[in-house]
Amino acid sequence: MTAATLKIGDPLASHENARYALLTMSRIRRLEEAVEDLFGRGMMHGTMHLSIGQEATATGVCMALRLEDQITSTHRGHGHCVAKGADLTSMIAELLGKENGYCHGRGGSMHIADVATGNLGANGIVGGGIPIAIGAALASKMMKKGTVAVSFFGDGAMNEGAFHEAANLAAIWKLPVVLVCENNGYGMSSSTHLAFAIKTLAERGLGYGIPGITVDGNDVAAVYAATQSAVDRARAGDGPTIVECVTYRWKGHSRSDKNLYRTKEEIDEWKKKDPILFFEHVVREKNLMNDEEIAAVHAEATSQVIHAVNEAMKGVPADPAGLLAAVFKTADSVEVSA
Amino acid sequence: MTAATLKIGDPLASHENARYALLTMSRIRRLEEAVEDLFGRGMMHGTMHLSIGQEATATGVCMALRLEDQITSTHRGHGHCVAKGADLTSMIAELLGKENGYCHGRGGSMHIADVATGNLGANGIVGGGIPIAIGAALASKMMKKGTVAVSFFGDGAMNEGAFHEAANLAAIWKLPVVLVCENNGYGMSSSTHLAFAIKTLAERGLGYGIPGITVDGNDVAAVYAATQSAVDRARAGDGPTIVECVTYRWKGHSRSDKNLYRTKEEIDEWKKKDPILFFEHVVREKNLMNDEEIAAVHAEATSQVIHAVNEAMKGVPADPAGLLAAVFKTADSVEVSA
Amino acid sequence: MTDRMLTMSEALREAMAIAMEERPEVFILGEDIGIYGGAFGVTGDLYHRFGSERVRDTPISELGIVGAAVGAALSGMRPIVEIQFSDFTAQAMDQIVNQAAKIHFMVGGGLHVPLVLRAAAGSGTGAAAQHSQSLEGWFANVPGLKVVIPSSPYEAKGLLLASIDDPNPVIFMEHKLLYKVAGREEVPEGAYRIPLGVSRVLREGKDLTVVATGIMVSRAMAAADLLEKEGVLLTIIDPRTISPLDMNPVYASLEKTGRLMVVQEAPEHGGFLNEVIAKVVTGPSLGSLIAPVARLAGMNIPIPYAPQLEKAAVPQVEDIVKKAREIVADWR
Amino acid sequence: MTDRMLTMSEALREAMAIAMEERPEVFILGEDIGIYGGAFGVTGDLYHRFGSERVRDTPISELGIVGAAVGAALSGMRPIVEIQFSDFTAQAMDQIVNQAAKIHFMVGGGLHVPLVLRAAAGSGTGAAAQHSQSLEGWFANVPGLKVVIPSSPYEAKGLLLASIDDPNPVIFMEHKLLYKVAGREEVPEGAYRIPLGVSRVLREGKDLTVVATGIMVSRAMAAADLLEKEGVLLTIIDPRTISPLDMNPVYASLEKTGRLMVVQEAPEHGGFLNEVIAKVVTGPSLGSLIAPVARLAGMNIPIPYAPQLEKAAVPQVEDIVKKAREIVADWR
Ligand SMILES: Cc1ncc(C[n+]2csc(CCOP(=O)(O)OP(=O)(O)O)c2C)c(N)n1
Ligand SMILES: Cc1ncc(C[n+]2csc(CCOP(=O)(O)OP(=O)(O)O)c2C)c(N)n1
Ligand SMILES: [Mg+2]
Ligand SMILES: [Mg+2]
Repeated sequence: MTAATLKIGDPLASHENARYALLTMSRIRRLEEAVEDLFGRGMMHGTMHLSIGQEATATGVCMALRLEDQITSTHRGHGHCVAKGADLTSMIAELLGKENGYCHGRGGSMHIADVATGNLGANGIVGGGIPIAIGAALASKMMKKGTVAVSFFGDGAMNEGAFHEAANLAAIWKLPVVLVCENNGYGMSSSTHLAFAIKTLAERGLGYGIPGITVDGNDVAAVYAATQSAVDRARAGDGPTIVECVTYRWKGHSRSDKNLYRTKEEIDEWKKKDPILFFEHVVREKNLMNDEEIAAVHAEATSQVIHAVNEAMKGVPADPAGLLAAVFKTADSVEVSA
Repeated sequence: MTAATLKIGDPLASHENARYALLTMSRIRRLEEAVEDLFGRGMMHGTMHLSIGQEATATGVCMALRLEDQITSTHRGHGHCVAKGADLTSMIAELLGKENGYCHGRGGSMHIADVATGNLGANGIVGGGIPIAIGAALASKMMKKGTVAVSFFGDGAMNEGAFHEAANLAAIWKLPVVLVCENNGYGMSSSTHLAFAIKTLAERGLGYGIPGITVDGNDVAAVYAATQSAVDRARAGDGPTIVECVTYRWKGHSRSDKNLYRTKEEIDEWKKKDPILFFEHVVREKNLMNDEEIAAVHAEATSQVIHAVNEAMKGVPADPAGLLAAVFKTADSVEVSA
Repeated sequence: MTDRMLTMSEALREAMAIAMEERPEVFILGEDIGIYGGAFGVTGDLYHRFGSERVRDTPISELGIVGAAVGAALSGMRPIVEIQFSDFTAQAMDQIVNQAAKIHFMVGGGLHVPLVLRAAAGSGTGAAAQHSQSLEGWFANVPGLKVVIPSSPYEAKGLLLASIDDPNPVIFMEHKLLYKVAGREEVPEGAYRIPLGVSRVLREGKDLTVVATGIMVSRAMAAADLLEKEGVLLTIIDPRTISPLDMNPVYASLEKTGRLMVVQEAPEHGGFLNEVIAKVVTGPSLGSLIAPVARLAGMNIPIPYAPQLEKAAVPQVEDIVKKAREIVADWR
Repeated sequence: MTDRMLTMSEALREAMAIAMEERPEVFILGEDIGIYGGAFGVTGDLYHRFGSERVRDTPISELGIVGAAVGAALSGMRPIVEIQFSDFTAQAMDQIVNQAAKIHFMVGGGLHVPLVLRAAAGSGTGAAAQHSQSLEGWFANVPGLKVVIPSSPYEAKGLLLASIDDPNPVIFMEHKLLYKVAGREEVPEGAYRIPLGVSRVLREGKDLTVVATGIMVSRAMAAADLLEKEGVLLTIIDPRTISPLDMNPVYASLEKTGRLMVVQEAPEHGGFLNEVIAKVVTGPSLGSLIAPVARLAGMNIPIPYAPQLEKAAVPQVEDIVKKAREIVADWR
């Protein structure tokens, strides 16, 4: 799949859309399973933040976005990246520290960006992407581009000053931005119940005059619908919206997580709400796809990921020789902006 | 007046209280007029941020506080300082850069603190005192002191990340703190109408689960009442409250202000709502004080300020010799904490 | 004096006006830069000339506005952020250091951040410890940032235009005492650029090589005038940009003078000009030294309020004269 | 190996436990320091031993928690703040630099801020540019802060206890590669304090004086082991605290070796160890130098992700060996 094959629209609007939504979620899941495997086999360096269990959020949000719309992403960004249309091989090659990776091995998982698909980058700093997204929206407005910027961030990020200052700027300048909070219940080990004294995180918007909506983040169609109306508002010049997607991460926060802060029961409970299984159920009910088609989609995703891993492995390791020259952009090199 | 003569209670509860409230406001007004005069005569260095027109806020809030309750203050902090019981001579001496100033000439107007009256200090950083206040409240809670901390800050400060992070911590930990926003309509030149997309700044609390109340900041009794109920909540362990005091600064933001961002009419309109004249009117109506008593109070304030200026002038200029030794507290010097 | 003896504020304003006329993607954002004209009057009438979109007043949210500038820069604009006092870069450090400085490198070159952050730095106005710092050293130790310190109106205009052209984030530190004073030379009317990374030799003298930054350049020049009368001749070098840092004129000068003195306002301990010293003594120039290096810097204290304290805290003309005289006399 | 060959995490945890037992006003706050035990496992079981009030989990709000710690410190408590990665001090710079560092001075001495800010620093874990910085230089250039860089479990425990005792704000930079390794010496069981401001000479050799900080101390020691076999003998000095900085052992050693090398992980340009160089060459020690000063530091790049890139970015044992060998061979 390339950026050109991106689909926009309601995941339940057509067979084509449903297939696309399922394929995207499956690609994310398979990719992250592959990452976990590479990590486990000692082939990947650093750490990893997997979004397994949260695939519907990235997918539903990005199905409301055009190619030229921009996103900022997070440390847990593989899903956003894939859903916005990134190339799987370049992603995996990056994780493996290869020259043909998105960042030539300089950034790794937390810094993948993809200019072609409007992805301004994952971010290792919790909340770091939110002001950047509103800046992209400001540029869109000033340049009359008609594009929307979406900032993905976690529940934990909402308590950073960066969220606050960015949210207020977006509100007063009525910027074309959507603030997508992936509320997966925890910021690392810190439960939203302890980190907030409000009922839904969408309520945080009240203090800025930003409307908010809370949706089931494991229901790709619901996520799409909420985002689409927020995107419409944004594009119409009516300013930002908070879209809170309630979801859950199945895996630990990162590789060092011993899951001491939550129970196995809670995890199992959420696994029953698997966004992929749920969507399969819905598309079957609605006669949009049958079992065979569903299986074919998963097979396609699997083979894409296997292919990507194999291709990525063939890349040459990133070369230290180029590092010094990579710090600054030289004035004469061709200007590429997202 | 010394800390020992601080009065707590409703400014309208008794003749004594009314006299105290009026005297405090008058002392603040006279002090700042003196500062402006010293500045104009080139005897004061740096800049100055006058709170003339806002005296009821500082006074009303502090009449709800005990001596051992703490405050953090702002760049526009003379009023808070006086209302919490500071010594006028030490204040003016500080502005004049004298050794007998509160900070021995090291801090100036923006850094006056007064350990004896629980004043943790003015602050040159917009929003800088808010996290400090919630930390003081945390200490109070952990040490079971029973004290409350009040953070004074402006409308402009509410858009700093510092406000946000502090407000949320106060909310989730139910800290004994009162967030007093002096909304004087402008953060320097930036009008609250342009800087916020909400109707009252007290609404900002909604996003944290913090109750808020908006009062006429020029009505010392109203300010007192709102603060007193917030202080009661805080002391009872029910957490923070935002008290928004709507007021106005008559003078420019600082010495360099040309007042281009507001009209003369607007300023004149607000001068009609002079908190001191308004209070005089009320106490007369309520037969708490007569004209003669009122005049006596102002005369007393004037003579206190004149005396303070004269005493301050006698101080020796701060001496550079002590600077290096003043950077760190030495372990063996006596520990003083507020 | 002609009418082109501008103050630094005027020169900076001219540079911004030229850049905004040249390119539609240049815009300014910051607190009170609109009708107010800037805390130090630098933007002045630009709001009236270019409108509220391109001379954009912001709420008091340094982190948010620098972040917004980063996002806008990534998306085709060329923002100039004004931070009222460089001390408030502390509020925005994440966006400056963890985002702007690193994005181009981290993402592998596909994105870049053409952003200029202007900030008023230094002491001397009685604004005390939170409004008077010289923080250039922080930024110089962050790869990915360029750091410019203009020392005169002429330099300010040419360096700012070059900074706006630069496709990378540039921290532009303006000493507040320089804003209102005219320099020693005329400021040409149209556009001119002073390339980043080229030191300037302001004056050549055989006895001592002085490297100074910001306000210390004019103080060193004043000291040199005084010392000249005593027959002590100074070379004065202004690096203009401390990242990148052009050392060649320093090496060349040291071959003649054999004596080095660095002068900065920032606190001595761990201050940036140590880099100049380190470059000299780790390289072949060590051999040219005939005297210990002289270092004159701010005291290791927060900037105090009272005028007599504030003056004592940072090098003054007479301190430069004294130290220079000593080093030349003691090491013949 | 006895059971007192602790890792640095264990040593730090012991220090905090002792301090909390000694004084009720000591408490820890930070992200995920409770049940999770800390991002690097440093607080471990302290939550279970001291409870959720004194080992206080916070939301992700670095500015807020450092500010809260400042306020608590002003009001009679002695907070220890844990910042997961020192890179996130960028979020809290205002409270660290504009508040904590300056309050005691600004207010004229009436208040003080007994606060320890612990943060995991440095590269080597593949965490890339936003999680791997060595930012000690920022804090060293801020008067009012003390800056500690432990290089081993033994040092870590004694220095942390001394830092908690100190009535001033202390920035305590822990290299993350050191957390899980045991040091070369036993860690005594009870309380002991290593005073802030006293450098340690780890080894004496006649050929070259090496000043190294943090992880570079053990790398320099390893290099010294290797070089010893070649007959090149190094003196290794660990300043332990870079503010205050104790130079006496350096001066003394240079009289014997005549050669100086500084080794740091932070980017070379404007890095802190320039201060050591500056102190040497501005003083009488310049005369003892028989060789140009050798400087080994991180490359002037953000820390890259891939292991081969990350290694190349900062000094490794072999780099130290090579540079030391060269300087001794070239300058006899
Ligand atoms: C400013 C900052 N503080 C702390 C961290 C360490 N950290 C990384 S991810 C994370 C939890 C983030 O929680 P949330 O925003 O809910 O995202 P999630 O991990 O749940 O997707 C933390 C504390 C960081 N990277 N940046
Ligand atoms: C972090 C920070 N940003 C900007 C400033 C410059 N500044 C000083 S006071 C002020 C306006 C503050 O407005 P507000 O909080 O409403 O207080 P007021 O002056 O109206 O009392 C500004 C922008 C500062 N001191 N600190
Ligand atoms: Mg989360
Ligand atoms: Mg205001």
